[in-house]
Amino acid sequence: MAAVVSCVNRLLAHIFVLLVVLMDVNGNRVKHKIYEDIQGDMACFKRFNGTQEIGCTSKFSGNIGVVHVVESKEDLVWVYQRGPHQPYVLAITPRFLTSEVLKEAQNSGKVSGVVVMVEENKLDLPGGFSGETHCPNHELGLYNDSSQSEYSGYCWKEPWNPNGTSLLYMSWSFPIFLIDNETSINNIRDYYKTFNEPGTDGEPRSWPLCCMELKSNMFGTTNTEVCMRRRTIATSVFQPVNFCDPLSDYNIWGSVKPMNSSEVTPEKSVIIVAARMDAATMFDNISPGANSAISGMVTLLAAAGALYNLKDDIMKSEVEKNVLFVLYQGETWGYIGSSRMVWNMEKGDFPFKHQEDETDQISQMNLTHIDSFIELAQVGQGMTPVGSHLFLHTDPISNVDPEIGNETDTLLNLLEKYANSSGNVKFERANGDAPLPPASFQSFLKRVNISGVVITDHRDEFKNSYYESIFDDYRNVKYTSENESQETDMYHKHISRVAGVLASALYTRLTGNSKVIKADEKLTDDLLYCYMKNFSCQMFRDYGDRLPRDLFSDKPAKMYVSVKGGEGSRTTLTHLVFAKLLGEKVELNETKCKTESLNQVHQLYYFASLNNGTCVMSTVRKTEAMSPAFLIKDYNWQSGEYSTWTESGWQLTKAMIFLKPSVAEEVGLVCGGIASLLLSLALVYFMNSRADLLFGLTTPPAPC
Amino acid sequence: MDGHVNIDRDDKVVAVEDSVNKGVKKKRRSQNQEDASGGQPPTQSIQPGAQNDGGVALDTNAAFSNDHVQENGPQGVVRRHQRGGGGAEQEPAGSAPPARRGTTQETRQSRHPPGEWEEVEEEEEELKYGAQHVIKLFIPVSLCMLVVVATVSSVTFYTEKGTYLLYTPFHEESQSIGDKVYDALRNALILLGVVVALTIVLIILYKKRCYKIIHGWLLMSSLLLLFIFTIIYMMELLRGYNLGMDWITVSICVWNFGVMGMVSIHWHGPLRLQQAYLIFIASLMSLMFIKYLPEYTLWMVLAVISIWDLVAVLSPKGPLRILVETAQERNEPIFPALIYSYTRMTQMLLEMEQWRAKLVHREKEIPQGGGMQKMDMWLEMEMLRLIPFHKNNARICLVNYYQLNIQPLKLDEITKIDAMEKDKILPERGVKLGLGDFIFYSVLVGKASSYGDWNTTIACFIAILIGLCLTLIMLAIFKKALPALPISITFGLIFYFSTSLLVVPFTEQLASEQVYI
Amino acid sequence: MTVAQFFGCALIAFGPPISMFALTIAKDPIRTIMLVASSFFWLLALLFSSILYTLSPSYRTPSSLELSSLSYFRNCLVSGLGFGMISGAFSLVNVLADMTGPGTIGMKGDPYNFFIASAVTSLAFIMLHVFWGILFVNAIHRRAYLQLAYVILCHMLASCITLINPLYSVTIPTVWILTILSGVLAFIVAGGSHRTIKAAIGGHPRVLQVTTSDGNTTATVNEG
Amino acid sequence: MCLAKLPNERKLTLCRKYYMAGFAFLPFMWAINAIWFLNEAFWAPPYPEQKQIRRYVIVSGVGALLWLVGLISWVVVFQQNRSVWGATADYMSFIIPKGVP
Repeated sequence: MAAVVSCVNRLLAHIFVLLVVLMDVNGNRVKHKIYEDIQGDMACFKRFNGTQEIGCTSKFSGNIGVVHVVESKEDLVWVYQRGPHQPYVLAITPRFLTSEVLKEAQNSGKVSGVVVMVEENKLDLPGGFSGETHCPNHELGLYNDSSQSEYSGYCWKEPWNPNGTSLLYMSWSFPIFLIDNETSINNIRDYYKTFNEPGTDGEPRSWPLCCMELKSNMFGTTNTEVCMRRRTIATSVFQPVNFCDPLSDYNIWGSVKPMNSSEVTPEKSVIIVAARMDAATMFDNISPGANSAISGMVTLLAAAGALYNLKDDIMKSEVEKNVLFVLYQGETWGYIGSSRMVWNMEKGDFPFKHQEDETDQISQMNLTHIDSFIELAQVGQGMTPVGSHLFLHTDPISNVDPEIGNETDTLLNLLEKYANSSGNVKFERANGDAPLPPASFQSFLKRVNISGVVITDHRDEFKNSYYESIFDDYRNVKYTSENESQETDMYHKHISRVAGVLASALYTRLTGNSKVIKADEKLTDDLLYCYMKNFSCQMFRDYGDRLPRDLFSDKPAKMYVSVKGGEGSRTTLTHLVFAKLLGEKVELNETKCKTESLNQVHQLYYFASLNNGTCVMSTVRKTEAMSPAFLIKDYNWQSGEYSTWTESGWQLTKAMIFLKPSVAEEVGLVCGGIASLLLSLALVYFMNSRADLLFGLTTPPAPC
Repeated sequence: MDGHVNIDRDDKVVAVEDSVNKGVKKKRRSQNQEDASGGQPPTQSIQPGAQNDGGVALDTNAAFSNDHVQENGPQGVVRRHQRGGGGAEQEPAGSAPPARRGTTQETRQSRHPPGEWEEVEEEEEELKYGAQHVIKLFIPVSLCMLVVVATVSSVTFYTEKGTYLLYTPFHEESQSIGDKVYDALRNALILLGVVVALTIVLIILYKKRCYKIIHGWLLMSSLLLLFIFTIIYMMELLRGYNLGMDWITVSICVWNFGVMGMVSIHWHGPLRLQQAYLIFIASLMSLMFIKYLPEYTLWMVLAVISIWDLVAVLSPKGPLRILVETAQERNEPIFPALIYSYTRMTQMLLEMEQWRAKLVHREKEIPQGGGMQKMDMWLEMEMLRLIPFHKNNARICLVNYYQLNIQPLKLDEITKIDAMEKDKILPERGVKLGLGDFIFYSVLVGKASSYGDWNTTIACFIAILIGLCLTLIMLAIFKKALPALPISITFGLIFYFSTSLLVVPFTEQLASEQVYI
Repeated sequence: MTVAQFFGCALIAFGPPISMFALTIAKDPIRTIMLVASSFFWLLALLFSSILYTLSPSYRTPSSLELSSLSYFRNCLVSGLGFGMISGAFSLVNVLADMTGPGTIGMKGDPYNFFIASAVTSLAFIMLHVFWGILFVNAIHRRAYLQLAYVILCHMLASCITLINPLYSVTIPTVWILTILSGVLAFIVAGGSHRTIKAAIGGHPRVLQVTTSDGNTTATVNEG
Repeated sequence: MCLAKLPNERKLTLCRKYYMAGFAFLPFMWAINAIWFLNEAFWAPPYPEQKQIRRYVIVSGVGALLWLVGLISWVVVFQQNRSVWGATADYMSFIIPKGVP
């Protein structure tokens, strides 16, 4: 026997070699030969507010469609008019990511999904594209239609965001995936070419065609009221299903002077310097918000750092003023962070309820303590060849009050003074008869009349033509650094200049004497780089050395305000950086460097990898930024008083590409199977029943 | 599932008498004919047995051995003699069973096989007889496994981890295999401790004759299983397919399902239905295990339990032994309901009642000399004809009963109170496979299938069936109580690991290259 | 939905063996047990050979597996079927499981008819196993070593020819020719001939006879 | 258990008990009763109790059917109007399907 084996083997030796070469060693399951996974982590998902649902969802089992790559209008036409193999999954380039195209797709009923292929290298940007409406946050703003102010209609006449497509606020019946992974995109293109691409004369190909399954089934439906109710029911009955969760994160804020509850805070003593720290897109896992969020945020951080370097003379000055630096969260979705702060101040438990027993605790603060309000909105595109050119917006309504008007004036003058003195910064007053652009300041003005200014890079309409879109990234603000601190880059210089001016103005307000302050350019550049290009930059890894490694991706920071327990990595890191900038080093070792409670005036932070172990004492802390709507008992969801935005929950989002056979083939196969079964049944039955005759009784096989 | 078709209940006794009186050969013939009738339906009385029993009462002696008498013990023999006497007298009083016996005897005469084939044929007939019972065990076991595997591979709930049993405090979080195994071992030992404790409690209860407690307990547990676990199962099924359902419908369905289950298990119901319920319960139970035991712990538990099983049954002072002894000296069945199907039991009871009725109203016919105790003798021997007593089977039951008892939740223990109260003297008979065995077999196969590789699943399935086969064969050879788990589970484990580690890479390579062997 | 493919292939591959099982084996417990037992032994053999495979990942294993498993024990029709079914299952069941998804094979350059081909081939092999079973037993108890050699060679040829898959145009015909050949041989060995076929088509069934033939098989089992 | 071996009066009592029990919202019990005693009621050799048994069987069969129809129609109605009924439907739900209004 062995001989035979060996000879056979020798015989087939070369075939073996051939096969061993041919056969793929990994994943032998036939599955892997059938399906090819496509990047599926950037799906468009559903959000809800009191009245509507927005975003996309797939069916429970996913949507399947024949892949059709759309390079030009003709391809779309082909799909709608000639394409016989519906439904289709359109693979479009960003140029086609417009509400018209999507609407047409939805109405045609021939489209079961859309894939947006964003290629880094050959990126064809649409002229202007913003997912937002023409008037971002109009409904929850100060000048909303229900308000009696004469400015309520202003935005509709002169939209702040003319590029707004409101794509973000539309609801689609099919899933939309964003793909920026090279290999995935190439796969799609290649398989499309090999199997699906129509002939020259638009002749459709025949089965088997390459299809795509997009799976992003959203749990929630209808609106916040419904999905929150269902969530509570599900939780009360059996294990919870997260039909939807309220958008929530944390406001991060700190004061230059410590606010101790032991000494009373005088009225109108606190200058709030605010910026918002969140942006949004319709897709998961991508929300760069370079201009809409990061520009203002970094300016604020830089200004805070610059100002705090002079804390000694600030502390010893007699002027009873204080500066509160605040980074607001979730402003994109109806001023969540600012409205929450205002709500708490009104209830008198901002930052925390007053504890009787504790001696060392931060003092209460309410609206009357606010002196004035300086907000840094989008300042990224105020860069001119010679320097920086920004605009100061004020609220015409509150300025009617002469006292407020004067305060505002002085504030503006101060800012302009330092702008001029700095030489290459120009602060220009925006049209005094125009309302404020979208800004957190509005949440305060809804409740209280205070002087304030919103600093932006635009006079009338946004300079930022990609407001709240995936293209609002470093390119949009012309940021050029390839790694930390490059001198050639102009953008970080611009930001630092603005920060410097702001810092000087604040210094004057705090101390009464004037001084020109320069912000640390290295710092701004690092921050900009970390936020806009590489979240796992050296600076962040140093500050966040205690955070789990997987929080750091080498992509831009995701600026989307997520839900509780969502991705809060950028919040945490911003918090730490902020604390370091607005804090002083104290000599405590790691074990000592801990804070008992959030109420304490000073919080302690330990940075193990900053010059081998630094303990920082700072007033910076975070308070929850979740819309009051979810805290007020039986709040009326339709009353557009507070933001009611929630995010749907989902299991997973995945996309894969595969080949689908023709129906005829399948039917044939089944018939064949049945035939084989029946035939064999008949045959065996026959042989059984006639066994005696078939196997003649002559030789009954003797037992072995 | 006592595979005891009524006819061989009669014939076996007849057989016994024969063997007592006339010796082996005739008795063997009796068996031939008993399966001749067992083999082919026509005989009305065989019908229920033939189709009913999903599983088997493998009547060991009848199946594989030729000597009944020795291990029937003196008392048995004595009774037989009485019976022989009594039977002879009472034959004319044409009550149903004697008549039946008569007919069977006739058939036996008529079907006397031709001379020289006799040996071979008897051989194979015996074999066949045993094989039948083995198959009758295969079917329900496979069904139970099928339910589990289907559920596991279609509903994710039972495979995703997170919540664990109270009995397994160590959750195998760490990455290193070593720690996991260590955790698993500790979990398994804890579980084993619980099992031992419960067994001892049960022994005590049993010794103290607190049947009420035991049965109340069993009733409770079956209630829990039938209602709550069914609800959970239903919920997960619906959730798996994302189907909405309202409370009204659900409550009606569950109420009906549960009550019907209780009725058919604890009271009278169609045998098929009852078997279906028992299978369902077993699979629910094993699904719970698959869900709530950490991965390595599950394998470890399987191993530990089957070892412990071995010890407890075979060691001279094993808890089972004690239970068996008491059961035997009391000469009473051990919670018949713990067994896959004990409906025969109820049926016997009914027959017993018939007998009693008959006897009572036939009292006058009984020769005056005896009076009451004569009547008792009558009753007793009638019973004996009805259900000859086999130590083995009683013990097997015990083994399986014990198997059942190891469930931490003790949910699969179903019993029949009136069965106990009506007749203490009713002995259990036939090899019964405990629900416990069902559960553990299904756990193994279900767990294997939860990794989505069907080769492994099939391998485990076959390995377990073979193990079962071997167990039964050994039962026939050694004629002593044998634990039903060890062989099967060992095979199962061996084949699970070997297949998933060695075979699957190979076969998948072959399959994807389309190479056939 | 390619569940259709799943059912199609499953029926093609396992239809005949299932019908054989249902009609000839299911009603006889002993044979059923034999079926399981034989598949168990096949598993053992497979285990053994996959150990070889893991030791040396070349294609020597299939044939060596065959020898080993053949040398393990005597087979008969039933056990042959057992062999066939389990081997068929092992070669096909995972492929079938993968078929149930929405897609079919062929996107990455594999042949489109991969599924159908494997279904047909595994059917052929199941049948081959059955026939080999019969032939082998006869060969053993008739001391007909030519038959023995044929079985082994045939098996090796069949197994080795599949190595050149996916050249279906070559492999499938060859395998099926072998199948038919062995089938005819087995039929003849079992005592059939064109004469008997004629008779059978003309004649009337006599069930009683079947039982005796059963008896023989079982007797065989008894000793084997 | 095997009905054939039961004495007739026992059959009758059993059948009656099942029938009675059915009234406790146990249509399933009726169904079982109907199927189980079907043979006894119609095809078994006649005996005195058979008439009653037959009646019970018929009634419980019909009852079971009615229940079935009722239940199915209720389920259909509920599924149709779940989104319309809003909160009430949600509170009535044992499982609320994901992603369905």
